[in-house]
This record gives sequence, structure tokens and C-alpha cells, in this order.
Amino acid sequence: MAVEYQPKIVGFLCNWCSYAGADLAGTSRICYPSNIRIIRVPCSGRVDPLLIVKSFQQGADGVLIAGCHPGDCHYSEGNYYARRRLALLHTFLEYIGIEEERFQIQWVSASEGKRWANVVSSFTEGLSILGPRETTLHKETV
Amino acid sequence: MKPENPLLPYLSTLQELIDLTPDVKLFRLELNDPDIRESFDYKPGQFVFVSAFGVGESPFGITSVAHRKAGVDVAIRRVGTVTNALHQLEPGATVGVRGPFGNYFPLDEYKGKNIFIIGGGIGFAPLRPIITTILDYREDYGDLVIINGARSPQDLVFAPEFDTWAASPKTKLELTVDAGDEKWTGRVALIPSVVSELKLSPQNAIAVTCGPPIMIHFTLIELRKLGFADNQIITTLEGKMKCGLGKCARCNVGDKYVCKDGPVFSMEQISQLIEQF
Amino acid sequence: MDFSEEIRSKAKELLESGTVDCVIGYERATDGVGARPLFVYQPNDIDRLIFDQTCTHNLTKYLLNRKDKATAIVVKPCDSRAINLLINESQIQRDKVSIIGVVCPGVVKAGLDNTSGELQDTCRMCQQHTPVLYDFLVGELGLEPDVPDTYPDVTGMEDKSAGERRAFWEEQFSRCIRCYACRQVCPGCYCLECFVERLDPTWVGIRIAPGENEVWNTMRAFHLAGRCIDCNECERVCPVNIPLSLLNRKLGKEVEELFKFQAGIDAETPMPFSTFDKEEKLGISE
Amino acid sequence: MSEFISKQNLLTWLGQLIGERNLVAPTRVDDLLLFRKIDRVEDIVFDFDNTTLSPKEWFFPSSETLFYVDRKDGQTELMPAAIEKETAIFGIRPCDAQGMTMNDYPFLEEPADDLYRQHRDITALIGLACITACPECFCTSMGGGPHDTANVDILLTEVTDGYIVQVLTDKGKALLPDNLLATADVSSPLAPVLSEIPSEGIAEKMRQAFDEPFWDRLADRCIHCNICSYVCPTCYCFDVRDYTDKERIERVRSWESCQSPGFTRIAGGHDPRSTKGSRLRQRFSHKLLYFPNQFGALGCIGCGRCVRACPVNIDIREIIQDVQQLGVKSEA
Repeated sequence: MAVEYQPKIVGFLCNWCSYAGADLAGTSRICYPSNIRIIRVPCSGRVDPLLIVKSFQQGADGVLIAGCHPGDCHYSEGNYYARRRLALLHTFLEYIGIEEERFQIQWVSASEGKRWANVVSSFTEGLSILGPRETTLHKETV
Repeated sequence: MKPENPLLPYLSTLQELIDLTPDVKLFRLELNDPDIRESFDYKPGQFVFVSAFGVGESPFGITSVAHRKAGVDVAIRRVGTVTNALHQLEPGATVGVRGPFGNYFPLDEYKGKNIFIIGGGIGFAPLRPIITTILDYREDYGDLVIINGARSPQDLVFAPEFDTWAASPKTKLELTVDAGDEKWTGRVALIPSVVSELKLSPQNAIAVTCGPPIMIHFTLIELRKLGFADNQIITTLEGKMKCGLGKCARCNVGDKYVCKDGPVFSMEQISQLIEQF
Repeated sequence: MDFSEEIRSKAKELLESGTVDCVIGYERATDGVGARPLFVYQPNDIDRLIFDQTCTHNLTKYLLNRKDKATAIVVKPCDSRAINLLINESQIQRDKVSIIGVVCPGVVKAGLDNTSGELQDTCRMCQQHTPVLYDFLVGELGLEPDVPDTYPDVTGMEDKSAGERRAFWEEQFSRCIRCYACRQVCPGCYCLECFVERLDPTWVGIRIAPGENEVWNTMRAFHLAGRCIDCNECERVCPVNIPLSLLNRKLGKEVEELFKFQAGIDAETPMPFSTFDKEEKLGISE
Repeated sequence: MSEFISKQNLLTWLGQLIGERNLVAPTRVDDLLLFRKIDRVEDIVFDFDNTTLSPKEWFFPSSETLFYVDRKDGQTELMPAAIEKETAIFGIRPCDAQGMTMNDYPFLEEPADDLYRQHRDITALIGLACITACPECFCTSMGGGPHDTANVDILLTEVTDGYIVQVLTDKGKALLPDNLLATADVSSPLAPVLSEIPSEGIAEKMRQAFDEPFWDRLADRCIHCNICSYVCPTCYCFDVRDYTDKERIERVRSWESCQSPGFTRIAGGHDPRSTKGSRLRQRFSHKLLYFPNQFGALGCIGCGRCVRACPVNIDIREIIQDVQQLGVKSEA
């Protein structure tokens, strides 16, 4: 029997809001899929597009960036810069054939544990429907 | 059995790791295969590539002597990715050793002569086998003057051996630093000025120097001023290299390869090189 | 079109007056047909200068090697935008550069001579026949082109399915030999250490293989988002003909739509990624 | 009388080769012409000047694994990379074949490079003599020629309805079944005439020109990409690095170019070749001075690829001419 496809998701979460939000989901014992591997970053503005492209190259099925809601950035402006960069990257990745469903940017605050669980659940579900990435690239790591 | 592929390292075990300075460690390595270990011969001045598997390999001058039959020692300063990875290893770790490569100091030709060893910083490391050899066969050689210099007292390599060196017959050890600290009572001077101050005599002498390019440059000037002929001045060159066999074509200085034709060159040979090193 | 005489007389004037100590222009290449860059330091080399429709190179890259030296440079309209970009990003100083702008109807395809009239694809989509900045203008100010569709190539690619695009780009990237000519020729690529050559951390392995090639090509293009001035030099120099402008122009098109910005049109408007608008949503829900 | 193979028999033969070994031949990839492994005879291109990239990647691949490191239960084991099955390269030009012989000098010099030697041993070269030449070709000035038989196992020369066959080595003999050959009274067409480049005595002139400002002026224009090195059949510099994937480690070597900025930078930051001029001079000195000094032959075989591919027209033919002239000027 074939093993059910489990998408691999890399999540880059800002330390101040989204990581705390994910923590809250955990301490509140809210269930959500374990497909996501979380990497804590100081700010969504820290997420170099290279990290995202590299994640896809190394076999991620989806990448999720989560940061403070606009206006709530711990560093005042980091997520405004991130928004510009990541919005453009999103379009660009789609252009080179990485389906738009595979990359998400979400604003999740420290109090939004429930929302975090919903975000991951629906992202995972969407990726499961989409199936594995069709790619001829060898998965190569450095 | 020697592997057919010269790019394939010998698996080796890190026996011991000794802190020499805050950023230099002495790696005592032993080749795993007993037959290869037995036949693994090398000479003062030669170098090996040491692999941190998964990160890469880099060339290092051998600091031990083969005749003591105690494996291969290299002194490694933490400066880049490979050396960083090597510094993080623990005794017992498996590394790769490839070599020995390059030419060597023609110590047989130095017999009966006065030898001046002038090394700066980690550049002193490949000179240590000359000292060890001379001390082990003391009668074969004339006077030995060792000038070991570093940026600061704690950066002087091989400090535990200083007493042994200084206590040997016909041997003088001169330590110098660019900047002292509160405990330092020794010399505070740059190596070239120590060379000039000691008035080393070129009579029946060989001067061997290794260190940063700028130190070598000014040391050569001082040695020439003292009357040393170019064939009495020996140095070892450094070059970025990937193979050790003259194949990757990186370490050339003019039409000579540091890995194959060097790393030991006399000043006479260097002055004939078309390119600056 | 042949502006060689005009360029020579301007170069002579600038060199002889001591205004600059080098004029960067073009001379005839060894095939006797095309052009190549020329650095003129001595008045007796001035006659080697040419300018016609074979002069395809964007010479502004060379200004980065002459930051502190007074230099005159021949630029076409697209090239002139690179000067604005470099001033905007504090890479060069305006007062060190004497700009000889040339009104350009487009340059011909590689291997063709000046009279062939067969323009490069990128020139057929060009919006600008007059340099955006210059100290001296060669050629007549005239009508600007009326190109109704600026991005037919990009929209053509957008119309394909994600799967088709994936297959297309993987095939293209798989050919890359990582010679980095696209980077070396680009006036916008001036990092002291490129991410592709960093060892610690190693972002891109040395293996010349599809996975590494994709990271390289994707990030090279993205680092030029909002900065590419569409001179097509990267695509021109690529020895394995990867359509690199098709990547850069997609980003150019999106930056125009999202941020109302075009690189190098002036030297003052803040670069799109160095600024933001609090109210913009950019398609990300809150 | 010459040995002759008809066009039809050639196709039959190549078809047979596909069955028994890797057949590598020129084929179209978009608008490029590349040496690729061939699955169908129809994909082979017979009528061409020369390929976009040289065939060196079949001996010295752009990237190749040297060995794997396996770690299991605290034990470390090295496993050398294995080489594929036997290969025949069809359609190699005499200049490129000479280029492979040039690479033998450094790679096969003892201790020989093991992987390169294996690639060489299992590969047979079926050359195609040049009937026409590119404007950039200058092999006759570099010790080769359009019909040069010296470095191939078999040389085919196109004539009406087929090819004159010259079987030159035992390797070649083993490759070509006699029943496909005929004898025919055909004579070889004249070789194309190429422009002559004054390569005579260039090594000594390069030595004299070493410190000339010529190199810095040339480097003004050079953008220091790696195109020339990578399209060149005789450039053989490489880089080596490790790859890690969980338990599996491999050491990989890849092409590298003396033109890239960090090529000679050593740990600690010192770079003996930090100027653009010194890097550019290195490439031409290696080919025209060092290589001849080390191995007694020029390190360029005149295929003209670098001339065609250089984005800024750094033209080795012009450089040879200029360097010869520099000598004349300084003697005057």
C-alpha cells in the first residue's frame, strides 16, 4: 500500500509574534499538522529570499513565512520591507514554475494561536491536494 | 596499500589535539591502515592535505619528523571553513590525510653549517622539523639560531618546547613579539629588525624563513644587507591549492607550482621566477 | 547610422582639455564587423573610436573600476539608466563622469553589420531612444518609439501553465555552465563577495548541476529586481543562450505594477526595496 | 584507393554503437550544438563547423564526484566514484582531439589523475575532418590541421556519398566492423586554408612581454567571466569541495577558472594575483609560456571558441600578434 503523501513545509517565523503564536497553539493544545519544520528568525524582514529559494531546491514542498501584522513589527518596519520583497518573490517563484500555492506569507500575532493552527492546517491541506513537486532537479545539499 | 587515486585520502585518526595558541592547535594524526602507516615517509618541509569530511580539505606543512616514527603532526590555525571544522574535532575523530607532497629542505646539504631559523606566526610551523632534526643529530650541524616571532606572546607557537631548544648545545632561541603584555619581559620587535640586530653572519650559514608574505619580504632585505647570498636564503611559499599534484593549476608562480616544485625555494630560485609570489 | 565622427570630436575635446583622463567607447572588433569596448587614454587613439548600430555593449560596468577617476563614457539610452542606478546606490559620483549620450534606434543582432538593420529582440521592445541623462548628446532629439506592448515576451511566458514553466526553466537552467558572465557584465552586480561564492555559509555548491544552477539563476535575477535597467547584456553574453532577460523583465514588469517604479529613470527616487508604503497590501491578506 | 564507408553504412554503424556503448555526438540543444549522449542516430548532426562547448566534459566533466564517504556505526569508509561504460565520441574535430592530448600532459603525468585516466581509457575518438572552417579557426598555426590524424582513433573525411575512413589505432580497429567498409577510388578533398597566426617563438616573446602594461590595458576591457576557460578544450583548472547529505558525504570537483576573483586568494586574505591584468596575463601565459615550458607544446589548439564566445572580443589571435610586435618594438 502506498504511503500517504506528506508535504514537507519549511516555516520561517518571526520571534516576536508568529513564533509566540505557534507556541500559544502548542500550550493551548490545539492540534494541527506536523508537516511544518519551524525556523525561528528575529523578524520576517530577516528572511532573505535566498533562504526560500534554497528551501525549495532542497526539496521543500511548501514554504511559509509568518511575521507580525503590519504596524506591529517589533522593529517597527521590518515586516513592511519583508512584505515588498516577499510579495515580489511570490510572483517570481510562480513564474519559474513553483505553483503559487506552495509559498505563503501570513501575519500571525502572539495571541493568534488558533489562527496559526488554521494557517498551517489549510496550507498543509492545499499542498496535499497539489501533490509532490514535479521536478527533474536532483535534490542536492551542500 | 597505496590507493591508486592520488586524490583519495588515507583515513586517519586524530590521536591528540594540543592548544598551541588561542587560534592554533597541534593535530597529532595516525594513519589507520598499518601498512600505509609503516611506509608513509616524509621529509622536513613537505606538506599534507588534511580533510574534514563534509567540509573539505586544506594543505598544511608537516611539523613532525618521520624518523621519530610518531605519526604526522600538523599545526593548524583557525582561519577558514576547513580549519574551523578541524578545530571542532575531538580526539578519536576520523580525518583524511593525503600526501606527502612537495619538495623539502635539503638538510643533508646543511650539514656542518650554521643554521638560522626565522619564522613568524603560524609560518613557524613547517620550520619545526628542521629544528627537531638538528637537535636529534646535533653533531652534524653547526650553530643553530632560532628566531620565533608572533603578534603577541600568546601567539608564539611551540612554547612548551622553548626550554628544550634553548638548553641544546650550540643553540640560541630568540623570541620576539609585535606587542607584549604585562607578563612579557622579552623582546618587542618585528622579525626583520631582530635579524638585523643579531648581525647573523653569512659565513658558512643557511637562513630559512617562513611567515606572512610581508614578513618574508622584509626579512629577505635584511638578510641580503647582512651579506647573505641568494642561495643561502631558503623560504617556503604558500599558494591556494586543491590537488597537491600540479594538476589543478592554481598555485603556480610563473611556470613553477608551489605544490610540486615547492614549497621550499631558495631566494636564488625565487628571483628567477617570472611572477611575483 | 554612424556617429563615429561626433564621438571622436567630443572625446578629443574632453581628453585634450584634461576634463577626463579616459574615454570609454567602442572600436571595431577583430571580426571587422562587430564592436568592442575601447578605453582611450591618449589622443592618438581617438581615431579608433566608433559608434554605430553594432555597439551593443553596456559600458557602464567599467565605471565601477574607475570610481575615483574622471571618465567620459559613451552610453545608449538603456545604458544611461545604469548610471542613474549606480548614482542612486552610491556606487559612482556624478561629477566624475562625463556622459556622452547617443540617441539610439536600437542595435543589430550579433554578427550583423551596421547596415543590416535587423535589430536585437530587446531593442524592438525598447521604450526609450534618448538617454535619460547625459552631458553631451549625439544624434537628434526626436520621436520616442511607440511600442504598444512592452512585455510581449513576459506575458507569453505567463500564459503557460506552472508545469510548462517549470519544465521550461529547468531545461534552461540545466544548461548553465556557471561562467558567471551574466554577473560580470551586469552594472547592477557589484557585490564585493557574491552569495554564490560565499563559503561560510555555502549557499550554492560548486557542482555545476541543475539544482545549484537554479538557485544561482533565480537569485541572480531576484537580486536585480527593481534594479535591472533592461540592457540585455546578461542574455547577450550567455554562452549557452539562457533567456535571462525573460527573468529580469518579469521582475521589471511586476515592480512597475506593484511599486510604480522603473530602475534608473532618475537617480533620486528611493529604490523599491529601500522604502515601503504602510497602506499597501500587495496581495497579502491581513 | 581509400577505405570508404557509405552514408548508409555509417548510420548503421553508429546505430550499432548506440547499442553496445555510450555514443556521444554533436546534437542540437535549442540553438546550441553540444556533444551529448545519443539515443537515436537521427539526433546526430553531421554538418557543422564545430560545437558550442568543447568535448572536454567527457573526460573532465564540469562536475564529478571523486569519492563518497560513508559513515555507519562509527565506521568511516571511502568509496571511489565509478566510471560509466565504454564510450565513443563521434564527430570530434581534429583540433579538439589535439586538445584532449594536451590535457593528457597534466592529468596523466604521474601520479596520474585516476578518474581522468579511466575516462580516457574507455573512450574512443571518431574524428571528422574539417571540410570548411570557421572564421575564428587557426589550428594550423598551433600544430594541428583540419585533416590531422594524430589524436583520433578513426578519422572520417566526407566525400560524395560517404566518408574516407582512416583507422589509426587498435582501439579504432576494434570499433569498426570490416563488413561496413569498402575500397573506393576517391581522394580526400583539400583542407580549408586558414589564416596564419605568428605563433613561432611566442613563448619567449611572452616572457619578454610579462611586465608590459599591455596586460593591464587588455584587462580594462576584460569582464573576468569564466567563459573562455569553460569553452576551452585545454583549460583544466579545477576546484574541489565536499557535499554533505545526512550520513552521505561526497567530494566533488568542478571546473574553475583562473579569471575568477578569488582563484588565488589564500586563507588570511593574501592574493598574489589580485589585479585584473595579472589574472588575464595568467591565462595567456599558461597557454603560451608555462605549458610549453612544462610539456613542450603550446597549450592552445586554435579551435577559436574563446574568440567566438568572449563578450568583449579578447582575441587570442590578436594577442599573439600584439605580443610578437611588443617584442619587436622593445628591440628597436
